[in-house]
Amino acid sequence: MNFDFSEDQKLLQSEAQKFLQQQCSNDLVRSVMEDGERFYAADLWQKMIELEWPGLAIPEQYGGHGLGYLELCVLAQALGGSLAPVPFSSTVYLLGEALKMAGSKQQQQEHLSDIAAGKLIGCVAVTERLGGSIHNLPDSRVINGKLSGQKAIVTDAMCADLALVSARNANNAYSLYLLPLDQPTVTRTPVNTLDPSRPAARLQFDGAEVEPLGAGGKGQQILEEVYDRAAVLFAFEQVGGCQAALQMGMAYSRERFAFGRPVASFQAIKHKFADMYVAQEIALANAYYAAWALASDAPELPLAAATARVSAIDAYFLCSKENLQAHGGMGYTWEFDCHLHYRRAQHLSVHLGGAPTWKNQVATELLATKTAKEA
Amino acid sequence: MNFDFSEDQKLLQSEAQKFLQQQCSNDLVRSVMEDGERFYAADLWQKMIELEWPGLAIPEQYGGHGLGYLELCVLAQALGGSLAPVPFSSTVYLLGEALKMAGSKQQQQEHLSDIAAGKLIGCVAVTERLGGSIHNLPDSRVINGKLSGQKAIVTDAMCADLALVSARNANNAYSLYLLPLDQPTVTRTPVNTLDPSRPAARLQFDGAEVEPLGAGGKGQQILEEVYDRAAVLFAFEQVGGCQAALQMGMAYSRERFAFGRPVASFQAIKHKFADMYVAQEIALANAYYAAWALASDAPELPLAAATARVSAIDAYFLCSKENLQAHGGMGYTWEFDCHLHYRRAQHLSVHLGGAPTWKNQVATELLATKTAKEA
Amino acid sequence: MDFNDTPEQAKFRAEVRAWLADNARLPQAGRLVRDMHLRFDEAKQWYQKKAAAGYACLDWPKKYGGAGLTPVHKVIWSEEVEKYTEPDDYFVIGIGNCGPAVMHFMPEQRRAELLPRMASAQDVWCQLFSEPGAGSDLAGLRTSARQSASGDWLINGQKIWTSGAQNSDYGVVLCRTDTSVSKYKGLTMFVIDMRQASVTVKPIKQMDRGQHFNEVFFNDAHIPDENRLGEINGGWEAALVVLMNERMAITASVPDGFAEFLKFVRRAELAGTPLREHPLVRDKLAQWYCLHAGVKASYYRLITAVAQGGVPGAEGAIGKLIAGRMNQEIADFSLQLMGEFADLHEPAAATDDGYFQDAILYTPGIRLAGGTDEIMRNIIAEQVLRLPQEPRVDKGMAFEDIPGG
Amino acid sequence: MDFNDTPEQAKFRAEVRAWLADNARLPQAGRLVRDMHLRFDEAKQWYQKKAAAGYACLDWPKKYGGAGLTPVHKVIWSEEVEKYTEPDDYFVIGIGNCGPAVMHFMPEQRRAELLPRMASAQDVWCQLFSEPGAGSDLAGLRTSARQSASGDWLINGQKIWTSGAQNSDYGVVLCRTDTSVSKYKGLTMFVIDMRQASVTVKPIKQMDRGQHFNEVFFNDAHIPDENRLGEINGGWEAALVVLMNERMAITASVPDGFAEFLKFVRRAELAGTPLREHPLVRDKLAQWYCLHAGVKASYYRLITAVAQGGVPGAEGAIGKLIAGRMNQEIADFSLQLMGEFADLHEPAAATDDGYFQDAILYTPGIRLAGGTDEIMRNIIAEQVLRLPQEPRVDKGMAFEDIPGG
Repeated sequence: MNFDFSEDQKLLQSEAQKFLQQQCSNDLVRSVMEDGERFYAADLWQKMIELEWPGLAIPEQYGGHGLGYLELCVLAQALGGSLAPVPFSSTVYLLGEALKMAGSKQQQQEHLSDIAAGKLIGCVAVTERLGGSIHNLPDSRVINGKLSGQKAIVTDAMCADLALVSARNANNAYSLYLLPLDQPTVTRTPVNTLDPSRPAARLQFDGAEVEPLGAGGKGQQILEEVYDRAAVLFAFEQVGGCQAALQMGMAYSRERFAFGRPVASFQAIKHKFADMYVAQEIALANAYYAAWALASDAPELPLAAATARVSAIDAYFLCSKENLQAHGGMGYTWEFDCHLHYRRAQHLSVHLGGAPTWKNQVATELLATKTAKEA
Repeated sequence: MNFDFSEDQKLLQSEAQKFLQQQCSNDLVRSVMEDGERFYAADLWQKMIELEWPGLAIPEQYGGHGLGYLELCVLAQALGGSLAPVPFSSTVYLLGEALKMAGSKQQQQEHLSDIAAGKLIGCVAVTERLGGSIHNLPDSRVINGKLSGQKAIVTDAMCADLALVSARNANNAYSLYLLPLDQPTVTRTPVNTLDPSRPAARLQFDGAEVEPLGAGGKGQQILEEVYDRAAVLFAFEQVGGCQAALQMGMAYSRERFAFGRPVASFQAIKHKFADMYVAQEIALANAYYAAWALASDAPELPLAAATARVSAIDAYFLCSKENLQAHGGMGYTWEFDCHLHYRRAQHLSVHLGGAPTWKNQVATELLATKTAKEA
Repeated sequence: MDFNDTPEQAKFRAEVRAWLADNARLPQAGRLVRDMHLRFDEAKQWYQKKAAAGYACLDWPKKYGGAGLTPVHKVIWSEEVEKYTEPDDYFVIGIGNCGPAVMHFMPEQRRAELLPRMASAQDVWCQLFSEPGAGSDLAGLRTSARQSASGDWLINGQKIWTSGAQNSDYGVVLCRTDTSVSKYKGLTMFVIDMRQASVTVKPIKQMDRGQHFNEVFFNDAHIPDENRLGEINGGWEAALVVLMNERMAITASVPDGFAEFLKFVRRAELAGTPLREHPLVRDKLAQWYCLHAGVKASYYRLITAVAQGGVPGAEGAIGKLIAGRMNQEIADFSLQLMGEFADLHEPAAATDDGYFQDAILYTPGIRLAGGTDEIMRNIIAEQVLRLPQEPRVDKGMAFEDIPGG
Repeated sequence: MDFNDTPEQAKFRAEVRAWLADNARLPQAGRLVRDMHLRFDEAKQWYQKKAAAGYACLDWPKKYGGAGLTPVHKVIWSEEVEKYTEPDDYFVIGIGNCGPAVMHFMPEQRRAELLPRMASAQDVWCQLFSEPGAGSDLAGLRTSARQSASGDWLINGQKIWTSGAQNSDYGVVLCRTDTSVSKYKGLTMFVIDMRQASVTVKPIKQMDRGQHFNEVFFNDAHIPDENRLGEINGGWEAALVVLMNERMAITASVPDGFAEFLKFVRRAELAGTPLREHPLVRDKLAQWYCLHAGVKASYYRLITAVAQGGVPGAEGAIGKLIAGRMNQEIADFSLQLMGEFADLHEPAAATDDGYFQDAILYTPGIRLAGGTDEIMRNIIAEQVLRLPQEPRVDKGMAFEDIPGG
């Protein structure tokens, strides 16, 4: 048993962290957040392409590095810690994984190569309404290769080239399609979101050209598998965020004095940090287990991914809100960076569906078998 | 608006507290708890009869004092604080209220007079199985005035004379009956419970003589109304318990030293007590509101009673377990009194049905009306 | 125990009800104006109107512009006025916090000059206590007041979190007048004229993009000695009077989000299932209602105690402690239920005018403003439960010697 | 990252599996024997049996009765042995806590005398640290050791919460040897022979009626100087070695109640509805599973770190902090679901052999034994996160001058 990343993976992680510390300051995050015309940090994204990150886990035949999910996990943790305002997750964890899982040879050849080469930004368009999730049949519809309908909120749609879209086909069956976004029948309208450092758009389709991804009627099944995989990677982003928020809170309260001593020396504050640390470590440990399940294609993946996701949602909400609280009044200002993590925590917690959906998946998986092997 | 008890009621409360401090030591509580043959503190009960407490809220025509529910509330708070091991609640809040609400003139004349005179101890026998509550049709059955079946746990059954029993009648309709316990067709077997200071029995009926209380088929409705009323009084008992547990914890940690200072001066301990106090005050405030609804027969009673009960369950669990925690290792010993409150909290929290049932009642009542008047 | 009015109270309620029907505006469809600046002019007009009718500052003496009535009359007024959309609490800081300080510490002539104008909102007041380095540890503040030969005072330093500073005519300011004694002993409280050039107000942008608070800079600002509130170096005792009244005001007013959650549960469907039927949602609804109802009932108990002649204690901290956390939890829970759609922060697109999206961004402030959760627990532990203080490293130390970050 | 054995580990596992199949007993129907006393004789036999087969103390050197293997081999052993019903962890306190102290602080000859007998449970050991007045503040202990002219020591005082004291041959005892220096500096650690008449053991009755712990009284008990563990007045450093190993042992072993809850949810129906279909129950199940799985995965991380040559840190506090509270919450939640029936504390009548009724009464102990929740948080804050200590009123003070209750 070896429940740790390899030396190579740790090296990748520390290099990624170092790179992002230098290249992804909170000022850069704010530049996307505060400028309604910037939809991602293009320079940073370009540098990541130079480092060949988008193709890290894409097979070599498509120009990628052919590395595995564990390398993506350590990268995700670094990205989450730095709040990187780039379409990495949409392009790599979501569109890229969907292509790997369900794309035709030709689709893989064309689009995975473009992702690896840094020529393609992707996004996933599934949510149509309040409470909507990948588990509900969409109202959007494709007839004769033309898509009509709308998606209420699509992260990265403003900067993406290609969208993975859920829609019903002519037989009313839940199906997936690839949609080039740059066509007149697609209207993209920027929307305000809780985390403006990860901009989103509303999409309207009026007979847009699409091509199917995977078999008709298999849409929900493919999305569920893609989301299980993405959940693991998002969990690492969230854990990276927890760690950054906890460090931020501790650093501030070590320096800040009240009643003649560092705020960090008060038991109420120390115990607050202890609770944050416990939540973070539980989330990290569950993310590790899910990383193993993902990398080894284990049957435990649906349970492990949901477990990692639920823990990560809870931990990042706790760490980001209590980091803010530990800053006192200053934490509530726009000027301080506490709300950057608090907003990102909100965004990440609902982006693949909120905690109740994933908790339900945990329960379903646990109760699916009669033996209590996980217990 | 006057959201407080009257001077007379406060006087009754302080006299009751003083009496119980003198007459109901924790040693007395333990004497019932540790002696499997004692089913209540008979001497204390006798003194309460001399003080005419059982008849406090029974109409004067039956030999009672004709006082109201508010007087019962202040008494309940004192009883809960002292952990009094007597069948007061079973006799007065439950059987007595059922008689007042649904008894025939003759039943009231006979039994309320006996309660007021201290000649009758009552109990309520409803629970037949795991998860069973007054909301489920019982399996026990009455045919031709003869009761057959069983009740799994009946508090005070070992010392009671008369039981209120739920059973289906010949038409399978949920009905209530009065059952004299001292007959050969009734088997009483003492059972161990979480709070041995309030002993209980399993009852077995083999054609026992009963007489109906209220109309056939009205059993559930009557019990629900009785339980709403009793819930308010139990909430006062629970709040009394919270107050005693909080005081016990604070007194101990003021005297106990660690690291050269009183344990009560550590912020983690102070904040623990602050949280206990907050829970207690919320429970008390909700109990006050429910007392008003009970005393004025307001339509808000089902909501107010359920609210008071839920808050009281939560508060007493918190206060009793954290009082124990604040005592450190000694709190876990049999010798210390912490577990007396912890056990009583468990008993009171399930005796009228657990928190989920009452929370559901809160939600049902809140959602029953279209206007948001309570909000 | 009853909720009925006495005959005198019933008469008062009837009068109030009739006057409001003629003079107050009913809520309109659409969104509540949450921005304080937009409400400022409305608020000034409303206060002057109610002052003219004799309904300003109900529990103040008549000679100071009040109505000479009781706290129970204030509750009756609140119950009636909350049916309307008037900004009736807008100047609560000046009237609720600064007013009692003026009444308590100033000579009769100054009271008569200042208070009636405050009551009718002719003058607007703010409270200048917190500083960048003195929040939870308020007595660690550094803004200095030096007395000149003439006896007047020169103020230098910076305050923060001052609501309404940019619209204020006067402020009550707490300053350090002696650094060589322990921190509680070298403070003095003053009334400052906010309209002088040496006072600069700079709004603070909050994380939710609102701007309800300000920084205030004093650069040799001037205060005549007649504006001193209480003794020189007696400022801490004076500040406690203000803080006590602040807490009483807070108790009744911290938004807990329950009404919005109930509305959401009543109306929303998720993926075809009404929320009202979902057991987990019902469980949360019940749990939060118990807290909501408990805080409300606690407030009735407090009002009853005050009406019976009691002094409001630190119990008000309960309401603030519960409401802040609960509102944040409600917002988070509701957003999680909505799924990815929750990320949409557009009033027109999101549910209930985007209430929960707004709330997730403003609730962190509730847990900080007017004392953090941690300070509220300290207050309950030390002032209500009388538990011993922690060891104080700065105890008895001259202010200038206390370690600072 | 993988969970596969290396070839060498796979071979070890196969050998262990085969040996256990021949030598260990499978769980039987009926109730687990929870009473420690009933298990004592069984445990002695089991330890001797596994020692004879070379499976005792897998990570100890062979010369001390161990197998000279690694922590990973211990994990493999645990995974295999937990399928059986043997009391394999019974002497964990002696072997896990006292053993390393003997190994660390005693001369080679004494190690060779004591450790092999400990490993095979020929001698049983207990740990004597806590006192009635020294729990969370362990270094505040008062049991005194005075050195006589011969160099031997006389022990007087009282210890508490000693597991297994009545069955022990030896104990590791921490005593005060100097009250005129600060509390951490006047302590010395010894090995004491528990079979002498001047040591009295008195069982403590717990609130759940169990008797797992004891009080131990020393009345001029005797210890030869060769049984000293480490330097005179160097006892605190020695105690830290013991406590570090205690924490590592605790991490893996605190019962969290999850397996029992899962079983309950799988099987129980309430009023005709299976628990497995109830959304609120499913929500709790998921929430607790996430903690349960997280603690387990944390333990794998810890084992991996130790196998890579790391030293177990205070991270083990996480598992204890979570498991204790969670087990208590699970018990409470389950009982509340059962309604009035939950009050029945009869194994035959209650559900799942009365597990939740037992648990509600023993879980308060988990939150106290081996360090309270509050101490666990202190440890995480100070030892893992390196946050500054609170001001210490007893800092540098001679022990005899420290205020006590």
